[in-house]
Amino acid sequence: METVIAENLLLSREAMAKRVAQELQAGWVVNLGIGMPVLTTKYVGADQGVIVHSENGIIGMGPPPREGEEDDDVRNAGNEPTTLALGAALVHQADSFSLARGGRLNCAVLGGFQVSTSGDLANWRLPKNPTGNIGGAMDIASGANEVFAMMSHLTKQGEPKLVEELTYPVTTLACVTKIFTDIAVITVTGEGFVLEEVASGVGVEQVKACTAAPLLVSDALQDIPM
Amino acid sequence: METVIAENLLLSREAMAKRVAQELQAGWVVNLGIGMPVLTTKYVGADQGVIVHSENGIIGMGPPPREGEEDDDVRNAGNEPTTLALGAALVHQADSFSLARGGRLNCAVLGGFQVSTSGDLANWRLPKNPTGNIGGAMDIASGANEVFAMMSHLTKQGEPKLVEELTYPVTTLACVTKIFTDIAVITVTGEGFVLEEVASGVGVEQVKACTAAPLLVSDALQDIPM
Amino acid sequence: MEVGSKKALDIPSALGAVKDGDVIFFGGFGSNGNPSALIEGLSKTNLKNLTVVNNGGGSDDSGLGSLLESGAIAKIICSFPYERDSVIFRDLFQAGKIELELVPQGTLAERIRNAGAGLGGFLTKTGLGTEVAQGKQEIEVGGELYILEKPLRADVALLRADTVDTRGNLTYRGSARNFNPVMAMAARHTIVQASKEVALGETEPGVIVTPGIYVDQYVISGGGSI
Amino acid sequence: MEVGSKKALDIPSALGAVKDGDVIFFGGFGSNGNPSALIEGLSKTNLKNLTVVNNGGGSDDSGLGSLLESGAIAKIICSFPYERDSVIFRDLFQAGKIELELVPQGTLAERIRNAGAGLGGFLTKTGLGTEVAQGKQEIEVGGELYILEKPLRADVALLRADTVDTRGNLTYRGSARNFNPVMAMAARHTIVQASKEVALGETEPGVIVTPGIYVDQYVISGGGSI
Repeated sequence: METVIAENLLLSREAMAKRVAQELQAGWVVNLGIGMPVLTTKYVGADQGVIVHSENGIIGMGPPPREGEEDDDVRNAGNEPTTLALGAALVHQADSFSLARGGRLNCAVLGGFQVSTSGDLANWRLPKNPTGNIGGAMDIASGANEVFAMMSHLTKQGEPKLVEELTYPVTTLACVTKIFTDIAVITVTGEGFVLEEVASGVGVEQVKACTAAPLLVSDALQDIPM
Repeated sequence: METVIAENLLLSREAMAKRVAQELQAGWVVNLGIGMPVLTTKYVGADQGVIVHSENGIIGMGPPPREGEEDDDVRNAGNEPTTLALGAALVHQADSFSLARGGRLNCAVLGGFQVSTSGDLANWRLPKNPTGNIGGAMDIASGANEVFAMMSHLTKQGEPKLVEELTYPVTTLACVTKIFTDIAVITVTGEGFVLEEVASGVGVEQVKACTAAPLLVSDALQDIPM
Repeated sequence: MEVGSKKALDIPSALGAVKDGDVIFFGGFGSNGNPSALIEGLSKTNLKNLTVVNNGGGSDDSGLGSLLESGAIAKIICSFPYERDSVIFRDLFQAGKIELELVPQGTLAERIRNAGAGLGGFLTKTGLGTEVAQGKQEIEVGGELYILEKPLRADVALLRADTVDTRGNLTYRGSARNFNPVMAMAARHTIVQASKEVALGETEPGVIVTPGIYVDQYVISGGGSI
Repeated sequence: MEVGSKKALDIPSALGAVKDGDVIFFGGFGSNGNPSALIEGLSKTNLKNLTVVNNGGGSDDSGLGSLLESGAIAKIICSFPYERDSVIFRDLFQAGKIELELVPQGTLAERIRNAGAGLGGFLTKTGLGTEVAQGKQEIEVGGELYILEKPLRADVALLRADTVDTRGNLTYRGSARNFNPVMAMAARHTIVQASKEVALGETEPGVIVTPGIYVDQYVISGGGSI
């Protein structure tokens, strides 16, 4: 049942980044994790009023540079070339994490291995591995007012990533407020997962089948706007 | 016996500042407390290789400005106009005290109400007063590698300030390494006070009479060089 | 006032964010870097029961002096209560009409910075064996004894800067920096009195000292410390 | 090399300060702000049993990769051990030939800053309820639970800056700032690889990010991150 969704119905990484970008509100300070989340910078409008924080000390990160315009000293948290938006400020690592822990992030968008119904996030170590990459995720997920998990709905092996209880090592307890996957947008509430949006052509029962926890359906359920 | 020393034999504040300035070694980072200690900036040569720290965030404080050349935004820790020496850096208050506590001060020169034979310093509250000014003294005296107490040998009431045990509230325990008074220079050792220098015209017995603790006399005893 | 700017209409409207019973940071060190126009504005309101965090107890001719005289302040948290000419504070304190929390200056700066950094406290040697340690938890780390000091946050910060852009990015002049940057990080609402307004992007990202995300409103008033 | 300058004769002579068994900070975040020439120099020595503090585990084509391969490193303290292409670290770790201390990135930056600030530790929520909290003291402050994290200092810091003056005052470019300023504060001996040498006084005191008192020696090498 898990793998019944046709490949062509799954949102691409770019489509997921576009959807997350729509969610970022004017005036927000937002941290975008490495990998898929940071793709979102491509779709955040310069006039959207969002300030992007990069854990390596940028407050006001812009979109990726055009080819040939890379500056070796301006990198994102994935060590990829990036740009500074108008009005950016630069700080050192301790000040950067002061911001993150200090309640100044309206939102963080992080990748995820698993999210539980209570919003626990696992994203740093696979159980089979002896160690993994914590990076800034524990500090950022602890400090941000809202945490969006941005991830495929299933693992490569077809296992659901939305679960009742984590079976992977925890990054931060009770932090995730919303989940953006390649087939759905789901809110994390006191009463468990609530399906808000589905990818066009995907059925509610399919999403339920791909989710290893009870999934309520919002009265306002809609297709993911593209 | 305490007040037998003729007024004209006492070192002036300026003379004490000159003597302290001689003590500051090339390469040292030195904090000068408000009041008498900060007068020392007048006598630290620009080529002496000493970097003066002011607790309000100056690393590399210069001498007082010439009249008419004061900058309202460049003040010392006593809120008096000062100058920035060539190569100065400015930091905020938390970074300024990181330096002080972090072992970066080779020396601090502080005023004193009392110093004990074990180097305990009292300089923030008179016992009769309900409160007093701590300022930066506790942090600086805890953090500096050496603490010089710079003070009159006797209180205005003629009481000795060098004592066996403090009777005033302590600022920092076991911190003072050397004492510069208006009649003597005294080192604080594991074996108590040792008289190293006396003001010209003042006798060793007079210094002993003005000191409420055993006072050893250095084999190399000399007049305070002027 | 351009669209999206954090510039306040005037001082009274900026101060509308302050409520009875608030804890308020005053930036500055004596008059140096002190937001005198904002504090003067505050003394014209009918606010009551304020707790003020300021390095000193306020000279009589300062804004803090007027505010003390008006009876608006229930408590002062500071390191240096008896500034030159601070008769108003002294009289109120001795009459039992104002509460005082005396904090060593480095501990004060660090408690503010610790709050801004989203932490729960820190261990310091400053104050060990003194009155400052009374009632505080002592913790041993690596065979050394420390005092546990707790974060200090505020409802509102009134700060002084040199330049400000429309997003609130700040620079400071000379030693007027002092407490201002750490206070900006640790207040729920920050109001800045700046000397000069500059266009967004005019200050190099690496030269900004306080990122605009820490600033809620600003007014332009005068130049230099008063 | 002018008189009184901290400029080293060359990289090998600067690295003469490093000893077997030292704890060494490497500035940078990936290649961004990483002192590649100094680390390459280190890989040509016969030093043994080093502990390296670096944000990541080192890509194979980085200086850290060569150093790992040479067997000089006994332990790595980092937040992100598996950087893109970090096969050397992975193999050594899985073979039990290198010790790893995994630290969340904000905690890592703060532990270094805490050491530089002369403190004995701090309380953070980061890592609560995770593997990171194992074996650490938990302390309640104001009804909230925190982990006690301890300061992290080094014998030597190898850092990367943009400009340096003869006294060692530093500025950084773009996001190459990252860990460098806090590491400078917390090492007994700091060696800097800077892109450009400037005259003493050429950098405005308010624009200097790392005051020269934290720098012991510097070399000039290249421009931009590699």
